[in-house]
Amino acid sequence: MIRVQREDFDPGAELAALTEGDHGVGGACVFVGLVRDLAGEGRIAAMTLEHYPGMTEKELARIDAEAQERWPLRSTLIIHRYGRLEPGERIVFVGTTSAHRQAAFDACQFLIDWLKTKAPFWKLEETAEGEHWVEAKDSDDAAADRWQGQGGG
Amino acid sequence: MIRVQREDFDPGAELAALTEGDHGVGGACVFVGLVRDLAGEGRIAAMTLEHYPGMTEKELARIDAEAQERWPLRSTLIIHRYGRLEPGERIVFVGTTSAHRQAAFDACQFLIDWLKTKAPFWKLEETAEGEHWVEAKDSDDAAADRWQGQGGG
Amino acid sequence: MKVLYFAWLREKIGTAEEDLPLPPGVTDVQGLLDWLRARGGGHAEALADPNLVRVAVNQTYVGADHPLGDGDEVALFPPVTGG
Amino acid sequence: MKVLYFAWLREKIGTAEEDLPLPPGVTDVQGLLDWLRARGGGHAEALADPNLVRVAVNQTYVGADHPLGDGDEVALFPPVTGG
Repeated sequence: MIRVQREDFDPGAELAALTEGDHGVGGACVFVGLVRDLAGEGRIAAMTLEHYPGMTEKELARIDAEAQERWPLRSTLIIHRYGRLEPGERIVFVGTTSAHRQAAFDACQFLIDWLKTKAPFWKLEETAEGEHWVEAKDSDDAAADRWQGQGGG
Repeated sequence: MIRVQREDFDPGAELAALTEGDHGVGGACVFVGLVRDLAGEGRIAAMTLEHYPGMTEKELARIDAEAQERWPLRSTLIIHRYGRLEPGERIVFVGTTSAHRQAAFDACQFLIDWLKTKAPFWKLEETAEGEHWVEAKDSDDAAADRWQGQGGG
Repeated sequence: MKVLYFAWLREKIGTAEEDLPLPPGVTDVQGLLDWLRARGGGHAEALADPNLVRVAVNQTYVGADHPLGDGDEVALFPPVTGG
Repeated sequence: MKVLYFAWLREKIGTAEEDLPLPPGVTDVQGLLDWLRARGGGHAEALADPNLVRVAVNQTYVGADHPLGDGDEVALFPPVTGG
């Protein structure tokens, strides 16, 4: 399942919903990404996440479907926020459940890696020196690339 | 931090506490292990987790310290329950936070892999056919072995 | 055809969206990028480095040889930085 | 010396804990395992397969050549299955 929203989310409630009533779940893996107040040199006052409404939902759904195809998952949830966020605020939630822990872990990591390189979001950081667009990182491309041609378990 | 307890825990509250007030956290990774009602052939009515009080705390603290040494973590929490648990109940919580997502993911996976092969817990399953002790899995040894000699990032 | 711009491409070009007829002679994404660059100004500046331009047609990533039709929604944007 | 047993080792041996003087001639873990096995019955059965016996001395994993003293807490148990 995917959700794109301006509002905050409750990771505990989302995690509980992922496992609720499903006794076939042996492991749940959750990743939550937050706004850090330090990124390299300047102090970050806030960031604004721009996105491409319509394509965002499409890409997240495609990535979600890909994970479900690669691993035997019981449930998945991706939540991604947009708009202005301050340090400490939650940006993204990725949750996966499976009978076995390795599938939950791998799928969760796959989802966040792909999301970072495919989902149409752009971060504008506000620092003491002014605003600037965050540059894409080669390390994110490398993280996503390792899933190419690699099957699930 | 580590906790060994009979009582249940609240994953959402624990996750919130791991990131609370620390704006240096960029990512939090949480794994929750639950009692499945199916394990191979028989239906599981419940399981009882026996442990070695004293050594359990010592081993978990050692594993926790090892993770903190290998990865640049902001906070960690391991909770492991003991006693009788029914399907759907939570067994274990592993939470890690870091400035960067990869460190949080790797450390979380390392902790659960090591915990599975080092922490002195034993599962007694109750099925329709009677009670039996769960056998250790080679796949768990293999999962733990991959961290040998492998540093953090 | 609708052309959308995001993030710093949007800022350099100075608009989030343009409605254009399919320019004469343009049959694919590469043709459109060349045509937009040839308009000069913000368009030329924003699209100067092809390595920094991603393209989606009808909300799906495509390559430079993807064909274009008059009813398409084309989006141009820098490498994504969400998550 | 205190000797603790866990899980099915405990069940086969029939007790969770024994207080023993360090047996004569026993200087290390291997010596203790051999001595316990020689007692026969549940001990011999529980400790029959060395691949299924893990040993901790004073709550730390040790190998078969670890030296033993009279005040030690020795724990014998099967491979762990927590998590």
